[in-house]
Amino acid sequence: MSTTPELAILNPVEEVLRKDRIPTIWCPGCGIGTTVNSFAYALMGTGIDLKKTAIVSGIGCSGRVSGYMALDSFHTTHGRAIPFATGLKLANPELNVIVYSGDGDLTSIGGNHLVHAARRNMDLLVVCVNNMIYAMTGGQAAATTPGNSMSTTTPYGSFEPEICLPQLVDACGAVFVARWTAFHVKQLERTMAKALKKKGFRFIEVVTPCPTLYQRRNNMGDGLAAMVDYKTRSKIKNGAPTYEVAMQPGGDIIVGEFVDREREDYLSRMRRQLGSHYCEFPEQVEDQEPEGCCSEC
Amino acid sequence: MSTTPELAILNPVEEVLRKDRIPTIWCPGCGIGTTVNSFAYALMGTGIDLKKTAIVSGIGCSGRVSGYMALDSFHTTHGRAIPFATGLKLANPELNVIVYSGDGDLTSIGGNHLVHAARRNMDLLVVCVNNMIYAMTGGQAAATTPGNSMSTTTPYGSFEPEICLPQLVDACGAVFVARWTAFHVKQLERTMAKALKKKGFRFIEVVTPCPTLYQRRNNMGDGLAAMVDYKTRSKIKNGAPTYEVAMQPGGDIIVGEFVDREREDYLSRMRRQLGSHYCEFPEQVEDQEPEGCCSEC
Amino acid sequence: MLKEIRIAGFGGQGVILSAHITGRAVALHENGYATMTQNYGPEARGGAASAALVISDQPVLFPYVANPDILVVLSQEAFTRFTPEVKEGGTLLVEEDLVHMENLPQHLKVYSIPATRIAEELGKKMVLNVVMVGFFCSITGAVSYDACLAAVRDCVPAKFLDLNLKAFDRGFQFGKELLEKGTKPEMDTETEAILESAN
Amino acid sequence: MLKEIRIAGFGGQGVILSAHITGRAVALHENGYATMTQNYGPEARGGAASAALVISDQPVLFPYVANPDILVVLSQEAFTRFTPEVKEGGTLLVEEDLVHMENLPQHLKVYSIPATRIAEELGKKMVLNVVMVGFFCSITGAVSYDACLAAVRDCVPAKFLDLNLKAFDRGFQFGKELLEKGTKPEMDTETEAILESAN
Amino acid sequence: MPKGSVAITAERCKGCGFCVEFCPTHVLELSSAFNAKGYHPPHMITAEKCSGCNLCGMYCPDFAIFGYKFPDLKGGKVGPA
Amino acid sequence: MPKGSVAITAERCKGCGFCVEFCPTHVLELSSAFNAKGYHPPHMITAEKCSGCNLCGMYCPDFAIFGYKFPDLKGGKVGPA
Amino acid sequence: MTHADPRCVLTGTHFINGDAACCEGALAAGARFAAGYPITPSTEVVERFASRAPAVGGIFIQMEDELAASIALQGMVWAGQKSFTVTSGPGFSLMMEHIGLAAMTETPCVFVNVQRGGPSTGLPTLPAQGDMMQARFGSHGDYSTISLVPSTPQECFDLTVTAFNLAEQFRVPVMFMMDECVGHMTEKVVIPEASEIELYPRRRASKPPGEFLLFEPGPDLVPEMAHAGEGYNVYVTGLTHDNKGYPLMNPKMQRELVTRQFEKISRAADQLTIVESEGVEGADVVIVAYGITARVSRRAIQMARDKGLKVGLLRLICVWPFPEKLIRELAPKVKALVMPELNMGQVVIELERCAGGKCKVISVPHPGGTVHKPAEILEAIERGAQ
Amino acid sequence: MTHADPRCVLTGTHFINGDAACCEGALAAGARFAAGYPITPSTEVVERFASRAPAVGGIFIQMEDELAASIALQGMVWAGQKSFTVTSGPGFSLMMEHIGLAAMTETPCVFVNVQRGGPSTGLPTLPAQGDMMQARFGSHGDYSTISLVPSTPQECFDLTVTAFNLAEQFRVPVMFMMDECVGHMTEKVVIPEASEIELYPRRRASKPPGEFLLFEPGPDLVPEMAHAGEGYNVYVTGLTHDNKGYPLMNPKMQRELVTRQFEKISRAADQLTIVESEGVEGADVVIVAYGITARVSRRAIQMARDKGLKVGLLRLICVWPFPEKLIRELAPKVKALVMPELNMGQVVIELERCAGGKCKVISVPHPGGTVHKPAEILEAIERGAQ
Ligand SMILES: Cc1ncc(C[n+]2csc(CCOP(=O)(O)OP(=O)(O)O)c2C)c(N)n1
Ligand SMILES: Cc1ncc(C[n+]2csc(CCOP(=O)(O)OP(=O)(O)O)c2C)c(N)n1
Ligand code: SF4
Ligand code: SF4
Ligand code: SF4
Ligand code: SF4
Ligand code: SF4
Ligand code: SF4
Ligand SMILES: [Mg+2]
Ligand SMILES: [Mg+2]
Repeated sequence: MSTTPELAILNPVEEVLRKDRIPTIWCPGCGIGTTVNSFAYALMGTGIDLKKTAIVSGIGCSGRVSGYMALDSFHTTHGRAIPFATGLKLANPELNVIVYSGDGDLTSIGGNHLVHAARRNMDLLVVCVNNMIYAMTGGQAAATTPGNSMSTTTPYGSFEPEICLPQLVDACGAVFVARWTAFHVKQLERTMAKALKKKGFRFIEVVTPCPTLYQRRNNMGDGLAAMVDYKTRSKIKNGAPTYEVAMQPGGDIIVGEFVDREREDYLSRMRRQLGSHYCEFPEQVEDQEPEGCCSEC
Repeated sequence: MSTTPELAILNPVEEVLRKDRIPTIWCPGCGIGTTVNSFAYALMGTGIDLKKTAIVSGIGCSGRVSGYMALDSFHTTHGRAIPFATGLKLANPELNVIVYSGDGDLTSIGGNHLVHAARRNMDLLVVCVNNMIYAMTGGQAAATTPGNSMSTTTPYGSFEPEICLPQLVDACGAVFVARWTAFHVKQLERTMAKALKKKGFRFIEVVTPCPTLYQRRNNMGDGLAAMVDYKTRSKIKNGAPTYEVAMQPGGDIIVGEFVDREREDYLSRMRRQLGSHYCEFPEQVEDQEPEGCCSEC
Repeated sequence: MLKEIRIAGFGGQGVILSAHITGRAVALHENGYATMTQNYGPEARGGAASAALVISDQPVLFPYVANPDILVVLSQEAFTRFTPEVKEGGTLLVEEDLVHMENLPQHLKVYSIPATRIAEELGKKMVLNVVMVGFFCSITGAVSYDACLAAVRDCVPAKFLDLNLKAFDRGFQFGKELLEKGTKPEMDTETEAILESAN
Repeated sequence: MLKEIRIAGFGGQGVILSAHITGRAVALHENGYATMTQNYGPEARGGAASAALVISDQPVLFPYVANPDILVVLSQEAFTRFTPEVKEGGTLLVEEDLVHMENLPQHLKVYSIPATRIAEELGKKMVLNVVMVGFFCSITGAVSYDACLAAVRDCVPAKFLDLNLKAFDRGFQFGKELLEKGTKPEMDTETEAILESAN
Repeated sequence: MPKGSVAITAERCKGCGFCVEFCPTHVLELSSAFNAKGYHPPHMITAEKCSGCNLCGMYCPDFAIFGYKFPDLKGGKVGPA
Repeated sequence: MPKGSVAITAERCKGCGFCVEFCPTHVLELSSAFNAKGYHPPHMITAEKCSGCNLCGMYCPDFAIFGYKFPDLKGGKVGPA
Repeated sequence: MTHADPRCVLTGTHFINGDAACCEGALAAGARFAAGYPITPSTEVVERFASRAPAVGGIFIQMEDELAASIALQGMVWAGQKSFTVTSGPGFSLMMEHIGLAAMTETPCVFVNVQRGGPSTGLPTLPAQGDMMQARFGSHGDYSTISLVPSTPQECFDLTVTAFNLAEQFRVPVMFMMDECVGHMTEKVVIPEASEIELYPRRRASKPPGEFLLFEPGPDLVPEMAHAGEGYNVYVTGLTHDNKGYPLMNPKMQRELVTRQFEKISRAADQLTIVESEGVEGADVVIVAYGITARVSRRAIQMARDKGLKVGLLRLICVWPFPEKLIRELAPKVKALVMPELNMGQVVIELERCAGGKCKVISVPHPGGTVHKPAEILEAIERGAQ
Repeated sequence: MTHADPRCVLTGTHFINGDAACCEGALAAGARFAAGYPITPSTEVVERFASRAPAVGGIFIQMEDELAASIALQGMVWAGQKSFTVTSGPGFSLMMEHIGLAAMTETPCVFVNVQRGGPSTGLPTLPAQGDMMQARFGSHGDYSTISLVPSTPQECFDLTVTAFNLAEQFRVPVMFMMDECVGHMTEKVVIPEASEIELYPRRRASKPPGEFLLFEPGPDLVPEMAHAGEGYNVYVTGLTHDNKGYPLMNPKMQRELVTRQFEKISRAADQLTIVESEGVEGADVVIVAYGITARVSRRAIQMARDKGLKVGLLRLICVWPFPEKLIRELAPKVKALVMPELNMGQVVIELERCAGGKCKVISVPHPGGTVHKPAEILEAIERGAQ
């Protein structure tokens, strides 16, 4: 019989997972775990130093990802993964810092941090699992929920316009912007690998099924049905202008790598501006009262 | 002698000002008061019902504008003028609601509300006085401060990239987006009048001098010098794509009406979605347990 | 008389609703008191779900159930986790296709029903929870047939009413017959299957 | 001996710095104690600015100044607002071009100086505050010439040092001469101008 | 005979000079006199050139000045339209 | 002789069917048997068709399956490359 | 007092949980507007409101975060409506700045907090009473508000109505401090006829614009209210302000304003002493408790009485302001006051202060996640009885 | 203990204000990273830090708001650095959620709050002490932290160093509660040689990865710390967690975790009883005060002594945890304890509780905007002495 006994050989992804945390809390057919595979292979493929890699999440089903990765894992507060990650990066520039969280977390309550981290071109990779719903709390409509969807807070169908994440982060200055769905496991792996190696603020949106609280409640079947739906609705348009990639309920899902530009990242720009005022700590600084020593000088 | 005794005739703008609040707290040569003139004439010109007009500000020098207008004035908390205004509008759709505040208030701490109000196409007019600095608190760098500027928090010159406000709110779906400077008193009046009459989320950025804490500290002279500088640096480009209007230190200031599109505003969309589920209060509703009466039904 | 009841299974089986219907029957359609609580938790996402129900002729003070008089289990996990907690001489109701009863405490009265299969026969797996309510009603007698029926009517969407009423009755009848021929724990037939697929 | 001092004028006149220099002189260059506080406020935006300085040979407990022994005013507003607060027999130092002294309490010792004009003569209006420090130093004797000079050195940017030292000295000398010929409040010559422009 | 004039509330003025700079016909100048706050308010130097266009008023951040047109001679009433 | 095979950890499986659906050569099928959690894990129905491409592994949200290629006959060691 | 609008009242007998009952209470109280943001275990309140409100011309808006929700609701109030928001621990922490704003601007509104285990994300789905001191002191500066605590789903309905009434009467934000256990507990809830539900109407301006001063204290120190769109040109600011509402930032105005805002509450101490007492007369030990904990204590009291102990229960329904007078009178009459709380000992600080050493004060702390075992409380009763 | 790095210490005699002194204290304590957001009257601290930090390889980042600042600083700490943030009332209210996070994750850091008049925007440029209870109870749920209060610019330096040391020793966020008066008051400040400044070093993991458990309590109940990038695969969450740091959400774990986090502080009650007392022995009346108010009280004490009254001063330097034992011992020995505060009576609640009725406790409240008139305090002393 071709299935092999559990202990004989390990699933390669377990190299970067916290085995003692499996099984995950995720529902059957939840797409989050699928995105984790792409991420795991990207991590292993790029050969970046995993000891120097930290993953930060907010709160949510997607926010649990950090806790399943065998990296330095930070499960912070709802919406605040990015500023926490910013602190990590500034205080230890050697770290590769990845933010992995949900659409509600990163774009609703956390929207301001997304905007300003992109503006600063902070050297972070942000992976946004967009399941178009507030899942962890039981399925409330989010800023990403397609119009006319049923959710616990929109019993008569949602009516708030959705936000187009690639367009938003592009407008704020992100240097790398891409979108895939959980169906695109290989492309997602490649894009993540590419993004992991780039410097500056990088953003990847991954459209992902939440069968329990989104698909089922909208008669869209289970996770598998959603994956098949993504397969059929997706159109790959690398380099598409981000103002043309908004998602329409039932319409095409434009996927691909939209933005890949060069821009000086926060710390480089800081060092350039500070010039000789900035001394790496090991050097000696003279002991004298600086300018602005009192509220008037 | 041609100057007339104070009481003989009134400055027309006083019709919409709280006379008992003048003189303002603003510094000599501060541009905020100049923008208020354009606003005052726009208000009077459009003939909208001033009794049904509310103005909401956050905190800051610009945030004091609400308190000088003879309207319903709300001086809220720092960054939260927009959500307060949202509450006003939803609970009394008859109101014309204007948000008038500063760049730091609306775009830094308040950035998330700006993004989501624009996304919702909430029926608000937002006037952002962009003096490129946190003035009220004594001149710290803001998300709008041009690179290499001196401020109390950037003693060696600022190095954070500036945000391009028209591009941001455009990306979020604002239906009307314009930029003028305090020098463009007439154009600003016309644009404000036009915006006052439009429905949906409207955004006007007004580049304004803060001689005390920005211009002087950057050897750019006083308020007058700044006004003259605006006059020379401004290029009017109505309809310019917002991704082409970012300001460069010392470079052109692209001004004009950039976006003027039609999109269903929040309340209209809500009513359309809710359809018969929404009953204006006067009507009778039957007294029965609704769906979702318990956590499971 | 105060009865502490726990109903447990997976999320999505309608465990909570079955407790809700039962409690509602007691509180609204009989003149008793009922307090229902539920265990939420991230695991509720498709994982374990369980509800506790305290019914009494007095107001209920303590809302939780530590050692139920009656335990209803719809999953293996639930069986393993909650069976040890049942009171000496308590009653255990089991979904027989989903639960394989290993080292069962001898002191328990055990009653099994293929609720899922019955529900599937009725055309909608969803209604297994209402089948369970019927079964509970007849086996325990903790609440009357009529009260339960009324509660079912209250709680299910009109278009599924008949189906649910049928489901309730099937469960009730199954319990009645079982009582007539007397109880006995059954060996789960699918054990091997499980073990096999496990390696 | 404890001396309470207030220095008041517009924002931008360097009022706070002049208090800072004086306090610093006492605390760091003499072995006394000095506590400086300032009134901020939105009005500080180009409007009123004022600093309070308490100097003593004992640690200062109460930081604020309600009724100063010495008041230094560099603006009309400051004059009007603070003069009534000065202690019986207290001292008033005035920027004579900016202040028109109306109904002045008789009990005060008043000394005027055209500090702004002097500063402008020196080539930088900015230094009027240091002129004032010099004037304060010679008139009140509350702090020594050397201590003040040292404090000026501490506080001004190197490239303006000479200018400021000159300014300090001019102020000091002006006070010295004034003391020699004795004090008298002067009538402000620009009153009419003000009144006219006011209608 | 000028087409218009301005009204100045000197005590409100903070001497920013906007009105002077942006008056299209250069009617105004800051006076050497101080107001009570120590600022130099404007006064008219070439009143005859004033069109009453009120640009000075539009620019004045302190509501201290405004221009108004004289009515076309019929009735000397002075005031904004 | 197939080019590869899969390893399945049945207890982790939640029966979502991703692996079955997206296996390019349709090697897998959900078994009728339940695992302890009550899900139907996959099993191979056409093992000979398995290329060891590990697409099933890429899709499996619960890390319950993965594919691996057999080494080119030299040495029967079984395991991922 | 007026009466509830029948169109908003779900008169009848229901089997619903505390969250649902709270929602019905808000509707009965006349709240047709709410702003919120999802968080376990409170979300069911607004989920239900979202389905119920449209039928009565109401709106629920889910804002982008709790900062927005907690001030949008104040905009709704200044537009003339009754409004509320609902949250739990982490969201409540984010609302602190705006609770202060509501207090400072005397905006009548209700903040519902369904308490869960903390600190931080803690135990999102399990009960606690760990936010009680935060409800009183969580915002910066000095302010005085009202906090009510229900102990059954029925009370979640009844006291929500009371919460809105007190908010209107005193022009303060009222904290409605539920907990996960009560919020998720399903029981019979009886909703009376609208005609039996009394409501305290908005204190509208009795003078015309021009004569009316927005913050002029009435005889009970509470000002009347004018809204946007009524022609009053209201001026509302979080700065220290005079009776017109204009900023006036000096110590004298500060004293006048803050003192009045405290006194309007403290003067009403008797009305705001809302408790339920049972067997307190002649008791040796009195359990002082609130919310679900008071209910569980009853079990312990039964056990203690079976052992022949003289035990009473004083259930605090209104915890803030604290019933100081009552406790000062009670303390000398008993051997001990026992306070179980689902926190590490918060309200007991006030209890012990007011007991003033006149009797033992025994705290029975509990970090939450579940309720007390009656035995733990019994043990404390026995210690107290010695 | 180690010593300060001379490169960070501005040894010498300065004439600077409390805000500047606080900044120098942070640098001396080894903090080279800070995240903040401007707010009066605290901004001078970070403005100075922004000019000082680059020279020692440090960074100040002005975040987009206080929510971001209050968690960015925690990222800096988990990257292995010492870090702090600075704010005032409204910003402090926005930081509440993250103070709870820091407590729950045992992140050593310092929150500086330069208190101004409140509530809400209140009196942005004037002093108050109205955030004292908020410093202890402002975040949801149960947690225990430390609050220090300086009363001179010199202490703004000295105690900032202490604040960082206590943060490191106990792995808690420490609240450094200044006020506008002290912050903006300029006086002589002496900064000693680096060699005279003792620092409590980060408690780094003493075991290798694999053996090390991130939240395993040490003998003093405080766990050791490993940081991102050190190969430990740390797992840090605000959820209730086990010794590994893994979420474990049940009442048993909650009790274990929360109780330990309280005990690590309560066990050190003696070390954390940081007060200055003067003339307390044999006094009839003791003024218990903190911060600027204690300083002003000295004036009142002089006046009282001139009148022949026996008055002492107990100045609380560490207000939270409250020096309960000390007060319980002191109360029976005096006629009265008098507590002036620049708030409506906050810390006095604890004072009265601990006095346990053994003496009069007189609160001298003040809504802020300025400091007490010595006469107001004197009057209370005289009442107490009767
Ligand atoms: C301050 C705060 N507000 C609200 C919550 C409740 N909450 C937890 S997760 C979540 C939303 C999760 O949605 P998303 O980020 O899309 O993640 P998902 O669960 O959908 O993967 C919310 C609102 C919280 N924990 N903290
Ligand atoms: C929560 C909070 N944080 C910070 C502040 C302090 N603050 C008041 S105004 C202001 C910024 C004002 O800048 P801007 O919005 O650009 O207005 P400006 O003064 O420049 O016109 C800040 C940071 C505050 N009042 N509240
Ligand atoms: S609720 Fe949705 S997002 Fe969360 S685990 Fe389940 S399927 Fe995934
Ligand atoms: S500080 Fe700047 S913005 Fe503020 S009033 Fe003065 S000039 Fe205007
Ligand atoms: S009204 Fe016009 S012309 Fe006359 S002064 Fe003013 S700007 Fe000049
Ligand atoms: S514009 Fe106004 S404030 Fe400026 S100078 Fe002219 S009158 Fe004075
Ligand atoms: S490894 Fe490839 S071929 Fe083999 S089962 Fe998996 S997906 Fe199919
Ligand atoms: S993808 Fe994984 S979880 Fe889904 S059925 Fe296959 S093995 Fe099971
Ligand atoms: Mg989501
Ligand atoms: Mg600004």
